[in-house]
Amino acid sequence: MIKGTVKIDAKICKGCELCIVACPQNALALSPNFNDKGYRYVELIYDACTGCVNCALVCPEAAITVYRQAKSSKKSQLKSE
Amino acid sequence: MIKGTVKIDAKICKGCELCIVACPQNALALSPNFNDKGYRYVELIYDACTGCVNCALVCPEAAITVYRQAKSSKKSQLKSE
Amino acid sequence: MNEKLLLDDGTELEQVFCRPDTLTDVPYHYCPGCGHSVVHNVLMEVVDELDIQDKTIGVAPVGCSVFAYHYMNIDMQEAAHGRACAVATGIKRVLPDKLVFTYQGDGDLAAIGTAETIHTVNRGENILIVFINNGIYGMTGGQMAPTTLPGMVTSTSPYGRDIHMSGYPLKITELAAQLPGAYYVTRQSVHNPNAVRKLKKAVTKAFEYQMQNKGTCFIEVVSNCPSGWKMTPVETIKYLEEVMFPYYPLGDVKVPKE
Amino acid sequence: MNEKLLLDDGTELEQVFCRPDTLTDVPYHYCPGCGHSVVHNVLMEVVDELDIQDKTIGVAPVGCSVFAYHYMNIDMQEAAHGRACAVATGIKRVLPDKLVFTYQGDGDLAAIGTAETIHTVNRGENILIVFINNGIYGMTGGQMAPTTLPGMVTSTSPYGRDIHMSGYPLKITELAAQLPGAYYVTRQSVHNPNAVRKLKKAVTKAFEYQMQNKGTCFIEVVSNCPSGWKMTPVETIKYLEEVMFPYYPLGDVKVPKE
Amino acid sequence: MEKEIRKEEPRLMKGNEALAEAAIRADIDAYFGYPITPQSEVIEYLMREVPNRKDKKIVVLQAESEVASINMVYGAAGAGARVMTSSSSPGISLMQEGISYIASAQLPCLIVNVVRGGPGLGTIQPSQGDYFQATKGGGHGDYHLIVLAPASVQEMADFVFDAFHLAEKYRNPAMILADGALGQMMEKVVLPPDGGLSKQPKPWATTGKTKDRNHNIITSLFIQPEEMEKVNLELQKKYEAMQSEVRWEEFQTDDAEILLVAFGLSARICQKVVDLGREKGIKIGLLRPITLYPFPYKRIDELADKVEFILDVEMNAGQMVEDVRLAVEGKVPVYFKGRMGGMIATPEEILQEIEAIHEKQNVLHD
Amino acid sequence: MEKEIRKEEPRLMKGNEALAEAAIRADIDAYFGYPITPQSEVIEYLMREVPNRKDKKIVVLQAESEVASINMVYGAAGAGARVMTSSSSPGISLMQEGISYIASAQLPCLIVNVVRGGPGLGTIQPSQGDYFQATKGGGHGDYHLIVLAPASVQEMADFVFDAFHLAEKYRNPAMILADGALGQMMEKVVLPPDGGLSKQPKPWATTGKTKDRNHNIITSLFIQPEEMEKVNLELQKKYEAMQSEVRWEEFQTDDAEILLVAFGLSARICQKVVDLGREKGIKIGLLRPITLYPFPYKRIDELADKVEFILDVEMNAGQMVEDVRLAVEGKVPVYFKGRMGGMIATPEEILQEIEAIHEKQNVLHD
Amino acid sequence: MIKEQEIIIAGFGGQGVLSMGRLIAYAGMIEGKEVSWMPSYGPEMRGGTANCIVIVSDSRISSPIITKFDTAILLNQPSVDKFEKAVKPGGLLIYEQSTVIHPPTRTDIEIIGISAIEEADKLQAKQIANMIMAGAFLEKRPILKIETLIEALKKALPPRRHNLIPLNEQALNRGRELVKQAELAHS
Amino acid sequence: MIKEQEIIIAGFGGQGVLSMGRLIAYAGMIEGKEVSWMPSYGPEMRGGTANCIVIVSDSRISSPIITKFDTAILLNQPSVDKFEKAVKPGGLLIYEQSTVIHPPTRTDIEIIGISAIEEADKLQAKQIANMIMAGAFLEKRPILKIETLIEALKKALPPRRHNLIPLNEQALNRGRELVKQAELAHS
Ligand SMILES: Cc1ncc(C[n+]2csc(CCOP(=O)(O)OP(=O)(O)O)c2C)c(N)n1
Ligand SMILES: Cc1ncc(C[n+]2csc(CCOP(=O)(O)OP(=O)(O)O)c2C)c(N)n1
Ligand code: SF4
Ligand code: SF4
Ligand code: SF4
Ligand code: SF4
Ligand code: SF4
Ligand code: SF4
Ligand SMILES: [Mg+2]
Ligand SMILES: [Mg+2]
Repeated sequence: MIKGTVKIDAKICKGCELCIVACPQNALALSPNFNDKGYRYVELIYDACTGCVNCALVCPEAAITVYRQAKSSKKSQLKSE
Repeated sequence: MIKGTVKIDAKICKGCELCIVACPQNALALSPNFNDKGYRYVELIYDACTGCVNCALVCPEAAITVYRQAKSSKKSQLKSE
Repeated sequence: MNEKLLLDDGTELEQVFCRPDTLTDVPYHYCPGCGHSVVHNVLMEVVDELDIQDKTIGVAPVGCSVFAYHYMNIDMQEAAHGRACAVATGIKRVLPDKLVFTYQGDGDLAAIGTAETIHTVNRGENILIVFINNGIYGMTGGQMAPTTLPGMVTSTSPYGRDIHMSGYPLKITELAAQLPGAYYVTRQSVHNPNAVRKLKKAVTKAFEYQMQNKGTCFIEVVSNCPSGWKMTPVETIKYLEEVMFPYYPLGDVKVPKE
Repeated sequence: MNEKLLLDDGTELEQVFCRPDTLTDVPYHYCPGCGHSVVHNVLMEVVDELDIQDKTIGVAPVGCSVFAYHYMNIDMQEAAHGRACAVATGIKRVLPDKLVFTYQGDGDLAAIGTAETIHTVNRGENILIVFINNGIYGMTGGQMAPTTLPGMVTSTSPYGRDIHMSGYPLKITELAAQLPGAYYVTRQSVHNPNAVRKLKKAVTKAFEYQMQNKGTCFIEVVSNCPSGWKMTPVETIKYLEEVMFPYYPLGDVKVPKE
Repeated sequence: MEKEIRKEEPRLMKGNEALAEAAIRADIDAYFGYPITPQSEVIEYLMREVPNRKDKKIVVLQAESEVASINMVYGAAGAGARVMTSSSSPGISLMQEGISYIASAQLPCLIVNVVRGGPGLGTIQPSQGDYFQATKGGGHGDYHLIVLAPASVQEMADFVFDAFHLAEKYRNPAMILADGALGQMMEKVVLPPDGGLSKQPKPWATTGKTKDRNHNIITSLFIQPEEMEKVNLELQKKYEAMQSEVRWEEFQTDDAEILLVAFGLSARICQKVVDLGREKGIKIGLLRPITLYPFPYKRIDELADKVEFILDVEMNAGQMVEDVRLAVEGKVPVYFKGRMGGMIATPEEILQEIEAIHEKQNVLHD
Repeated sequence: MEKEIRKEEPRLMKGNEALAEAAIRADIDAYFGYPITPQSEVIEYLMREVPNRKDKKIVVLQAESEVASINMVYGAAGAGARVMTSSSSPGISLMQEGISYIASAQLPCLIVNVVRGGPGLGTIQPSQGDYFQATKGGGHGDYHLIVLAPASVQEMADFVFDAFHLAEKYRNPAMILADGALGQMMEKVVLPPDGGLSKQPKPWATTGKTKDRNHNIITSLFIQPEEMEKVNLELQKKYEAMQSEVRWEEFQTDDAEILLVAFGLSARICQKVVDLGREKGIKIGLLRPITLYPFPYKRIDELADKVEFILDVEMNAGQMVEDVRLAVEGKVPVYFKGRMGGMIATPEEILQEIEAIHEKQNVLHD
Repeated sequence: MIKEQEIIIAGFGGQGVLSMGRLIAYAGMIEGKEVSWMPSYGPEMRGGTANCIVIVSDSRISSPIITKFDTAILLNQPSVDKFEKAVKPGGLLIYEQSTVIHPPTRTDIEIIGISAIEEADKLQAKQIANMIMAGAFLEKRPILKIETLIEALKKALPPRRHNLIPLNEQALNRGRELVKQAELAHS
Repeated sequence: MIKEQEIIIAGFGGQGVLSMGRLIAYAGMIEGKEVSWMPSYGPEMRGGTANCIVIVSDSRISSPIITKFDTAILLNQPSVDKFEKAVKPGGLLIYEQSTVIHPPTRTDIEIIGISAIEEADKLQAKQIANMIMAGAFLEKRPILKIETLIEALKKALPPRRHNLIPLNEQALNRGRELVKQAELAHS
């Protein structure tokens, strides 16, 4: 069952790869394709995502929205910590 | 016997009285007279001076020359300390 | 926010993180992987959470983050190079009930702005100073900063910073912490998710202290500059950990005695 | 010098102290009892004794001691308010074999000149900084200085320095001592003969260190301003001892590890 | 602005103090400054007086430098405050970057320069040596301050109101360009009424973004040249509009054959010259520019049609004289008489100069 | 100075780099500066190159600010060094106090302003918006810089020599007033010969008081107004003497009916305008002031006798045009064409302007 | 003979657009032409495009900054977006084809797509894409001899890096070929 | 009636020369005259003389700074040294006699020595010497009524210090007497 997932705004991703190294599940990778800004952008490559938010936290472009199978109705996971 | 004495340049003395309070012998006092600059200046009032240099060290105007019965040929007592 | 996502298999996922509301839609002009953006995100996240958008006034520096006002959806002023603290003082003194912060680079805060920084902290101005130390002048193309490490190559230290010529990197955060006006001084980073979490806590605290009129809060963020350092963003993380943090150790420098 | 005095009774007295040779004949313009003059005397005394008149270049500030160059019979430059350290850096860098010192008041060094002071010390410029802290702006008629004590009345703190408005007095000497570029940092005074003796030793050491290229030497002299403090010179001594020294304790702040 | 009739008793005050008291009455929100002779009485007066005005909330802060002062002014002005600073020549030079920023960001504020003799540390005696800096822009880029030049302690007070009025009307920094004598001297003054300058809303100010508007941004950065040019054109248009605010004063110009042009303290002296000259039968008139920017080019040009020559008198090496020459464009000769470094020409000295020129001119005309 | 024949191979260099290399060859003793676009290449080049010149002893120091830079320059210049700094508009504004001090203390040095669009933080694109600041005195008091305005990378290099030569001859600070395009662009340059600028003794410098002379004092403080006035008169006399150094360049002015006046990059563009105009049969000529201070008033005045009108072209809102009008004093109309904020008028645009004026003038003449 | 070429070269920083421009200017100088090279500078470089304007001319150059170009050599999408409209009618636009997802569309100019990055990868030398583009340009606008460009390269590179020259030459030639192929395809 | 008096008052800081001048100017204002008061300022005050220029006139005052005076009131030696020569021929110089060791010597002006400090000591009020000098001045140059001066004093002093007014009045009168005595002695 899927624990979590991410939506990545490919338009504003700059392909910095910081999310890739931050993801404990190694679930992210650079796409071979380019976006409007000329960058290769990041994609979720398989369903291992746990919704841990790590990638989103380090994403400079604030391009990642994270979803998780969780009760928390908090706006962000951070606050609950 | 006179152990020491001071010469005070009355022309440049500003009568600040700092030498007076610095003198361990209480040998200095303000003159009732005024100098060219309009200040009452300081005088050695009796022969108690030991040539200890204290007055000269604190004199802002560098107005005091000190003499002492001593072997030291050093320019100033300070150095010898 | 609080949006749900319904997957094909029927699983319902809850949104747990998204772009802060108090960011505008303008895409960052920063280089890929630049720490400035992350700090912006964190700041606006906190503004969201404390619900202080209407009370917060930011001061942007001259440096790569000069355009911070394009991204942060709050009232902002752009200060002359190095003068953000003076500008913030001007704002805070006439609007003491607002929350004022400066956002400054190492050239801005620790070189040309040294006097303003020291005196603002010394007066205990009730503001937050956010200090992005990337050890370089990013904006102008990678010159040596007061915080550039010994031996580090920049365009004005092409053979590495020579401490005999330029002295040791200036730890202005430690200086600031010495001043009685400084209430809370901390050194943070954004090089990994936990660091980001900690920074967010620090910023939250700082705003809370400001609401309580405690004096100056000072947050240094040891950050990166992939372009100036001539590294990929991922490489900068290693450099931070191996080279920068030993000189600029992370953690609180001065905490309130409560 | 080495002049003898023959008294009426035949006693021969030796001259043991006189006006330093390296002072000009120009009478000081300072107010009666002002500490500036004493520090001038000490400096020139040391120049005499080390025989460095031809090697020493002084930098005068803007402050009451702006005319220092009239009295000190050495080559001197008058710097803009607060910029003496920058001017001295300019001189020392092009004439590294000369002995360069600045002479600055608390407004000059610790307010407008803060950035120059901090960065000059941080670079470890091989100069001597003489810092006359009289807790007031003497020259301009007695305004509050960064070093004015809490509660002290000045013309811009007519109801006493209010730390909520202006912060605590800035101990810039302690800040300077923190910087690796600072080699020898000490706080002295001239309020009595022994203090003058100690200051003289400190100045001598500082010049000797400079000859050895050790880095920045920094001597604070906690001094008086009878006019600004509205006291007689003798009263200022008591104020120094009772009020100033407790806040600015005398003694070495940083000594070389030899 | 209409001049109201003032009921208050006249007071004997220093120019600097009258200016400071006027600032309180003009309801400034904040003053930021750094001591410097000959204007330190401004901050001293405020520090002393403001705590006694329980009805007012005025921030008075001694900054660590003039650079800090002007940037505090920038911040407070951007936040919507009525704010001012004061200094004297070297301190004003240090403010040039900040002034350029404020002009570019179009923030209203008041900068007072009580000029002393330069260049450099110079002397603390009165001078008019900063005319160029004030009117042509001592900072970088194309901008202008509104510049008012008082000639009495009365005007030191009054012009605070005028300066803020104009500054806020045009969202432009204003400067009062006085000199050490006007700052230090005492003379009679009837102070402007307390609270006599109303405050208009400043919807552009950074007071905290409310839901009903976009976030306000105070900036002088316009990185795209097209955009920067637009800002510049906007500024130029504003300066054009400001021309309508030009102010000057004339004495006995109706029948004048010789025109003196002088501002500030020099104009007071020239008034005496007019009297002395007329006693001798020389028909002298005087035009005193009150606003140095905008400058009364047109009026001087008109008067030039009627006079034999113009003598411009300043306490400097000749600065406003360029504007007088630009006004006149060669119609009549424009001469210059200046003293420098804190020296002030006496009325007799100026009259002599006039007589000498007069003679020379007549020789030429023969 | 006679121009020597240069044997070195031409190089392709940025203006900023050519200037820096020329400084090395002019045997500067020291450079103090702070990075700012568009001139950071000056310090970058020096930092890179100087360590390779083992025969030279040049101090290159990145200061903590422009305020520090200019005061380091003051110190080094006072100590007898050949010293320079460089910056761009906002940084130059911060230097105004220091510049006024240097001018007053009569110290030779070189200040380079690679101008960007102002006011405020503005834009980093090229501009000529700092003409007033450079020529009328952005700092306080009556003083003047020697101001040279290069129009090519070649002159960016050459004028370093000229500037130091003049600065040292007159003990006066000199400024090279370039713009972002001249600093950033590469073009062909034949560098001036290494060591080609000899050093004269500076007996006034603070190098340590030797027994055979009185102590040297570098100061700009002259507290007595009489003394300060004397210093001012001395300065004015020097400025008078400097008038003989005025330099300008003319293109096709012999038979010109329309005169363009432009400096720096604008003059390059106007040269093209002359060509384009003449292709169309419009007899345009161009005068390019090379020294902006001293200014070629006299020559412009002479040319005014021969032309129908003058068009002054600048990358600002109209600054040098005042000097042109002062030169001409109403003899012929003086028009102005300017672009601002980093925008640059094209030759076509300027020609159009000329044609429009021409038409208007003819209507007037009918 | 082409008397003048006003060229814009743009792409990401790191793609060598500035050095390509410099090389062209340098070669022009060697051939005795008037040349100018003007880089973009400042913060617009951050995360955006770097570019330079190169003018090679038989007569004196007035302003190095211009807004319309005879030729645009564009190495990424933002550059295409920005500079397509700046090409003079009848002018030339060469763009890097493998990374640009929205190719230029004007019909009043000549447009050539070159997969320079892909080709450079094939040569196992990423940094050589710019030279492939340069070759393509010179094939279309032979304002300079290839040999002069090589000569310029020799002068520009420190001796220890002269081993790279054959690679650069290869890239130039590859660019020329690619243009020919592209033209063939179109014709 | 005297239409104008241009006065310099000089002495040490602390001798009340500035306030004496201010009082005269204030009184002039009360009497409806034009007045100006201009102090010396700045570093020349350090260890030297403080002074102020007071102009009381029936017509508008041009510059408050002048270099020649109708009257000089000088309270110490440096002031005498500096301002003796600044008195207009025929003018008046009043100096404090008990501390000045080199009295003024000009013969083309009227010179009056007053032992104001000694007299003040006698009145057990050192700080009142300035008022004795002021009294002497007004005796010689009655441009203002003594009553106006007292009125001015009342306005200048805070109410809690109004007890000092009789003392000041006494001092003013003592000054007038001393002048009369001095004149008697000379005649
Ligand atoms: C008075 C002035 N001096 C210099 C500059 C040029 N300048 C712009 S940003 C900057 C430094 C940027 O470095 P930093 O503050 O560390 O910010 P970063 O770009 O690294 O975030 C400099 C020197 C300027 N704009 N104004
Ligand atoms: C740029 C500038 N700002 C202000 C001044 C005025 N000013 C002269 S000296 C001084 C401060 C003097 O105080 P300090 O440095 O403590 O020296 P002190 O007179 O007490 O010895 C000030 C503010 C100035 N000359 N220049
Ligand atoms: S939320 Fe966590 S697991 Fe999911 S992609 Fe991001 S980092 Fe990986
Ligand atoms: S961190 Fe953000 S910008 Fe960077 S690659 Fe991942 S999604 Fe893209
Ligand atoms: S030398 Fe010593 S004893 Fe003699 S007068 Fe001076 S302080 Fe007194
Ligand atoms: S210390 Fe010097 S100046 Fe002061 S009273 Fe004594 S002798 Fe005179
Ligand atoms: S230059 Fe450096 S600091 Fe600036 S945006 Fe790029 S990576 Fe960030
Ligand atoms: S004002 Fe103060 S510091 Fe200045 S000379 Fe007088 S006593 Fe000394
Ligand atoms: Mg940085
Ligand atoms: Mg002080």
